[in-house]
Amino acid sequence: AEDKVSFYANITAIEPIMDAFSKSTGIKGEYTRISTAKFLSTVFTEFEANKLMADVIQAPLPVLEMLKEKGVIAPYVSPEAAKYPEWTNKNGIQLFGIEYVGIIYNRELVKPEDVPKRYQDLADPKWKDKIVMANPASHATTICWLIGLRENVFASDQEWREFLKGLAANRPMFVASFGPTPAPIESGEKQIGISMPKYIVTKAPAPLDWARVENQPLMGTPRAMGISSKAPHPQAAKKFMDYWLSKDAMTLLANDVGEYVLAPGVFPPIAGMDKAQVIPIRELADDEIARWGEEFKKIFAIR
Amino acid sequence: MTGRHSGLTLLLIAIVGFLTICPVIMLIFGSLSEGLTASGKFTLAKYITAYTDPALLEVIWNTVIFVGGAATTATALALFLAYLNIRTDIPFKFIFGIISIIPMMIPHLLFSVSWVLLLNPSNGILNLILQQAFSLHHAPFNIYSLPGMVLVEGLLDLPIAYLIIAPAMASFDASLEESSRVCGASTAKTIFRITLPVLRPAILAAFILCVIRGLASFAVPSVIGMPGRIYVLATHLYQMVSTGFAADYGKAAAVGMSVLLASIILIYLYRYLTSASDRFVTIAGRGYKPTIIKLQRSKIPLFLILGFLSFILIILPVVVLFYTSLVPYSMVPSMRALSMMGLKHWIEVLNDPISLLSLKNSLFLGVVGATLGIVLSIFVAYVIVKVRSRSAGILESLSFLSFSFPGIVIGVGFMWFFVRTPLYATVWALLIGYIATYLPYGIRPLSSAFVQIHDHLEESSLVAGASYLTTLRRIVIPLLVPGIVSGWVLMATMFVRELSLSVVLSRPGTEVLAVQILRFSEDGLWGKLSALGIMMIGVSTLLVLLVTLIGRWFRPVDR
Amino acid sequence: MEIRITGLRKHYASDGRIIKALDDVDLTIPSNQIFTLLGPSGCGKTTLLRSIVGLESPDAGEIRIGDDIVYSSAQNISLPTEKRGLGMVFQTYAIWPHMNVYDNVAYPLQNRKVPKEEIRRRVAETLAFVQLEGYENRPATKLSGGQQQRVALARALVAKPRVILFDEPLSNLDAKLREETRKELKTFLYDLQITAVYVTHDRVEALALSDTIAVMRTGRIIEIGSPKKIYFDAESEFVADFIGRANLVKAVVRQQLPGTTIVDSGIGRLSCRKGDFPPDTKVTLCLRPEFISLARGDHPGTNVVQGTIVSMVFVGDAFEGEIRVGDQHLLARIEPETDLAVGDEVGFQVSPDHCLLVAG
Amino acid sequence: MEIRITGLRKHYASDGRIIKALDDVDLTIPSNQIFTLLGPSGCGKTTLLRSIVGLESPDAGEIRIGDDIVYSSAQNISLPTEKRGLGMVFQTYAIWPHMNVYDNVAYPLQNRKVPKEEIRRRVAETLAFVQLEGYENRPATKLSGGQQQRVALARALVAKPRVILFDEPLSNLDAKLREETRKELKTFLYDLQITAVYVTHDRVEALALSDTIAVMRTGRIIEIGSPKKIYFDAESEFVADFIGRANLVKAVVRQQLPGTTIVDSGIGRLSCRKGDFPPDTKVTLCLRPEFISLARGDHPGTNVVQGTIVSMVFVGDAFEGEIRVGDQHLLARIEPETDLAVGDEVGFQVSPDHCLLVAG
Ligand SMILES: Nc1ncnc2c1ncn2[C@@H]1O[C@H](COP(=O)(O)OP(=O)(O)OP(=O)(O)O)[C@@H](O)[C@H]1O
Ligand SMILES: Nc1ncnc2c1ncn2[C@@H]1O[C@H](COP(=O)(O)OP(=O)(O)OP(=O)(O)O)[C@@H](O)[C@H]1O
Ligand SMILES: [Fe+3]
Ligand SMILES: [Mg+2]
Ligand SMILES: [Mg+2]
Repeated sequence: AEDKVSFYANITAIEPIMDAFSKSTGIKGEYTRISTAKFLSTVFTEFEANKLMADVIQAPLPVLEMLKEKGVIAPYVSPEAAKYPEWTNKNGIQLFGIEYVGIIYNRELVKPEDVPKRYQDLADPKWKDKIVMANPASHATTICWLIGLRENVFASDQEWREFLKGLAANRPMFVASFGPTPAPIESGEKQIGISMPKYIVTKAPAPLDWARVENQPLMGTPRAMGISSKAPHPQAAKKFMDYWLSKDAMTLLANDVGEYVLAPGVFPPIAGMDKAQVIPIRELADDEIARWGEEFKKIFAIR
Repeated sequence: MTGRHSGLTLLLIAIVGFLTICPVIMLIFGSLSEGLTASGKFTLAKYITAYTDPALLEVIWNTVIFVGGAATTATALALFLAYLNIRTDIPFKFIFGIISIIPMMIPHLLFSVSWVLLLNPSNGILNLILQQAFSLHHAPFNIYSLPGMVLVEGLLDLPIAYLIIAPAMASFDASLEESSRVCGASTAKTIFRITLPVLRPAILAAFILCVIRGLASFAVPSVIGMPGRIYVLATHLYQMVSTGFAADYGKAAAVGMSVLLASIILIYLYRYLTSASDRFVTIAGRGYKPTIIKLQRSKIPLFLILGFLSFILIILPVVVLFYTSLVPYSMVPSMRALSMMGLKHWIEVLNDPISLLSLKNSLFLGVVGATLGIVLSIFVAYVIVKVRSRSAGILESLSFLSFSFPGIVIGVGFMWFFVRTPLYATVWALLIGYIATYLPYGIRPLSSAFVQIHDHLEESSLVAGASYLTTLRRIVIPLLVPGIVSGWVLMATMFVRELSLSVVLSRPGTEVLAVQILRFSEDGLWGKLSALGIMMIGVSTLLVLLVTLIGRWFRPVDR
Repeated sequence: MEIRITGLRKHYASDGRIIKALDDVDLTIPSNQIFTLLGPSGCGKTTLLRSIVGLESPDAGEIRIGDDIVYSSAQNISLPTEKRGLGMVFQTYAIWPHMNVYDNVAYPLQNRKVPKEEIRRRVAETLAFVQLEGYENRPATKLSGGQQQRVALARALVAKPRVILFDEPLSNLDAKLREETRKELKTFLYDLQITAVYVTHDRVEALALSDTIAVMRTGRIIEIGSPKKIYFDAESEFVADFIGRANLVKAVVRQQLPGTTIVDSGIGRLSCRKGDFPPDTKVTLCLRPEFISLARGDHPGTNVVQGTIVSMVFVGDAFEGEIRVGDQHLLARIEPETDLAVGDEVGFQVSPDHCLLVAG
Repeated sequence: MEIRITGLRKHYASDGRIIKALDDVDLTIPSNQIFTLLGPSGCGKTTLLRSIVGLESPDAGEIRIGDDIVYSSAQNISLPTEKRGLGMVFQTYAIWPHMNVYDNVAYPLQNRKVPKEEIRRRVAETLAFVQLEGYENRPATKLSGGQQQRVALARALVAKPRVILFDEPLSNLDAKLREETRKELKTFLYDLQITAVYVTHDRVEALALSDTIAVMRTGRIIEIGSPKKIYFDAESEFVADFIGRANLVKAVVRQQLPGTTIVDSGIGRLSCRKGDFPPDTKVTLCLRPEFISLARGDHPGTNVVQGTIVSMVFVGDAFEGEIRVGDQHLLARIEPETDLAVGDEVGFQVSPDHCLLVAG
């Protein structure tokens, strides 16, 4: 009777994979999209009321860890996981991608010689009033990313803070999340921004490109998935996860959605991305994020 | 007149109370319990952290200006439009009537984005044009400012105000104005000393509804306020819940409680200000003659002003939207943009099964929800206006309860509530949630229409042997048709683009338009977003035209 | 159907003052009569009518219609309006603006589930009665004031209710139509053998139409009686004055003779209709203008009054004359073909029967 | 201020039919007179008044007030209402429900920028005139119908406009107050030396108040004249009938004698007031009830009519009697102290002067 599988996720535009899954297994995949901000409360509420309909759950790693802590996730190691790097398996939670963040710019407005070569270049006064980014006081991924810079890119806290000060002095325009970041760059309202390179794929033929930072990594929060401990269709759930982690599915994800996936040898169709170094950011606890949020609020003079 | 209504009043209190109190109670629980759900251990910590935030003061100040400004803009514009449209012989009334409710049908997010494209200080289209025309160095307008927010939110709330004020305008007894003119007052003076004061209940209702809507609004504060670094309560709440991965809606609900309190105070204020309801009776059934004012010389100038305003404020943003749906990505209009236009986004949307399903669901929810909602509203408005007992006051406050919560929390309240019922994850949960939340959209226009029906018209029906229900059916409702049409239009267009609840309650199979639009926006797909948005406007326009025509068919007062 | 009202009270609070719209009204309205409530504006007539019909809930008292108690504060009874089976014509017409004339009039019958054919017949009949044939399809808002009033009348009559209440139903008809309608109304009501309660402040209407008149003043019924009793035999100055044109002259009782009372008044010593007052009582002499027949010059005999004409207003079937007698002004009816003119010295002899004494 | 109206036309379309509310009205309203428009309900009185005041825009014609053209279709002039400087009392009162009595009355003065103190004084004066002292702070909706009417009256009078227009201003006052107000209104208007246009369908009001009466019928002015001219010397049956109670009897002219016209009528052969009709013309004989003095039994002499009393209605200052003569019914005024009763055989002699002949 397991002709159905329910997939809760915050990753977007995955209809092609759901279709491909149904075609190859005959199981109907139902995709419930929940935005990150409502993810935990929705799943917890349903879980407590015994109404959790999810078989497979996908979310940023920190969210999934919290779910696991509450017993929502049952550990499952897919046979497909063997092909992934070891660090992608976190006790039954499987990482399959990185929500990578980078510097995106409008290639019609930014002259090639002006394209930043290092993150530090964003602090250059020539970008004054030309930058767009998600609000560093509240947008969790952006906060994590800034911390990632501190830990993985800058030599010292001092240098990092200098960079932040320079960035703040350029008066970037803040938007609520990554979603609204590419539009102002495309339209020329702004020229450059901290955004996601995957938009180069999804928004083609928009004149977007990413800044190839030299000897500096691209960073992002890992995307993770697991099986619900109360899955109504446990068998189908496993099949789904196996399929999801397969090279076919991951290729779809990379090609259609521009995702950076961890399946070896699969890259999004973005020039130069196969050469880039993409690393996961250390997981930050919520109170740490909140604390940094407060800190950035001051640095960027948001209020 | 007292005894007979107490039964009805109690029944309505039970129904409305059930609809609106349950989610609010869940939110109160949520704000008082540990963890992310409404069933944790008791704690006051959320209140303490929420209210000791030093930023709160500035946020409140911004909110007051934003909400007050928007409500004033909306009400003033609505009065201007409704007066010309209904009381005068301005040409092309029907079109202006539709135009004034178009913002109701546009997803707020899209409308805000359109304005950003028009008036952003870097390359806003209007700014560029003005810069060129007057060879300015700087962009004359910056949408990312409090006035910008006020303007856009004001326009978005315009239909609410218009639909409440228009029916009142329509049933205004013209001899009240005529006698003022005979007394030597100019048309303008008459408007300010007679027309507006007599219309006070409708004007106040419109203003207060706009205030409450403004408090709950999220699109404008996030799309325009955030880039301008202007925070109001809605964005403050958003920031509060979204910093980190474990969003705590309990804490947001704690702040929401004070919004609720403010709203309830406003409602009581409104009731107090309009307590002598017979002061506003305008249809007496005696020599009642609706009269159209002939504008004569001022006809053309006023028509031009009206046309210009409608064009700049409403049509232009829609045109921008349409344009966005045709170009492959966001770009400033140019010859090149023109050459790249195509129907790609439209074709993609029309081939997307989820978009089509959501279109169907939203249509269903709009039609069925608005119809059920309006039936309930008629009874509630009747009790509120004609009974005016203490329990009627309770009923009125109840009807505003879930409406008064900021959008981003009330949805969670409904989720916490519905998850305890078998309706969870069905389309019925959406239907009930919609009606419960947007009940004031039905009640307001109806009650301002009720106020104007002279008691004698009902009383003579009772004397003629008709029961209350017959009186309601044959006398009251037909006289209410303009109010009913307004209420229905408000509810239906609201339901078609409802987001706050839908985003929490919709599940595979019950997708609705707004949720689909939100998905596109989260992915930054403005083209598809605009295409779907225009389809949504189309659906709403169709509904509005349909019900307006039906309303005309049943028009109460032949003129 | 008899209506019995006991201890009916209704007070309004306005601006901190209490307005006693009904002040312990006791009243029996006899069956199948035309009963008129007459009184000056604001005396509570409408309030009383609305209490009977159930649209106003009084503060205290009891109302019976026939054997049914329709309202009782003691027994906590209050029958809803639509169950009282009454008909009413409102002061504001209350014509439903969304219906045409036919629908307005047919409405009460439709509520009583009368067959369609019958409705058509009776509506036509009633519209003919109020002279509105051919107006069936006119929207109610496209009628002149008087036409609207007639629709309201038709609507109240059409269902032949057991009691019918009128709140100044004729006040907006023109005189000719008013007279005709009044007459036809009277015939109609007699034919129906129906109890009618009629509110008016038009005394001619009250006198011509009523079997019984109750005069109200500031929330109280102060006198009840047949039209003639009220007109000729009023007990109080207020009623005497209100029911018809009256010259009210202060007087003092001088002497009680068999069959007559002698008074000294502002217009001289007069022999009056026997009144039950001891000598020296201050009273008011009430002299109706139609009993003053003026003639030029001096008059011989007793009970004669002499004066000067100070004004004459033509009102069609007569002149309204004003004569000065000492420092009193008297109103007199002067025949239309008179040769009297303003300034003439005139006199009249008045029969003691026409000199009514009321408590002053 | 004289008002001159020429060729004024206003048609309404209703149900596909055209209603000629004003049908080429030519009319001159003399300065400083009380000019009354009298006519049955729906004849267009209100429409004419509203056209003068500027609230209705006619289809064609011209209106001059004094030397100003306020409306002219030919010259495309239409002065807005508020610039015409007129005063008006509406049929529906049009009291502003959101203001109290004082504010309602003070409004016209405030618009004319009268000093505060002066406003206070004149409002108090005017409220006293309409007997509403002490009601200043009452909300306008908490007034009885008559009280509201008086507020409207006060509001129109307070600013002493150059022309004042009344649309049935007294119709909701009780008879006593109506009479008093009518008289005071007359004095007041004379004192002001103001042009007043007065719409009514109450003939007594029209006769008593007016200097000139214009009788309207279906959108046309059919006769203009002084009250006496209209009452005694009407040219048409309609006017004769409308202006007062009248017995209208079909008659045929038999013979023209010097000073009199002999007719054969439904009530016998009568010698009538000289009328300019050739023999054998069908005419209508108009006999007013107050000129019929009934007496019991047979009457000798000429111009005598015999009949039977079929009904007597007491209306206070008289009985309205109905007598049958052949198959005609005649209305007669019967003195209140009469000993006649229903069923009595009666007769009367009528002077030829009181037998008016009008075109039938
Ligand atoms: N709702 C109310 N609140 C306060 N006072 C009221 C109210 N309704 C009526 N009154 C007052 O009660 C009194 C009686 O009013 P009512 O309407 O019965 O008078 P009426 O005799 O019908 O007068 P009219 O002949 O002018 O119609 C009046 O003084 C009136 O002002
Ligand atoms: N807006 C309108 N549309 C159609 N017909 C109308 C309109 N207004 C008035 N009429 C008609 O025009 C005619 C004249 O109306 P008007 O109000 O002038 O009459 P009136 O003489 O004032 O009557 P009343 O004494 O009843 O007030 C009436 O037959 C009326 O039905
Ligand atoms: Fe919104
Ligand atoms: Mg009354
Ligand atoms: Mg009229």
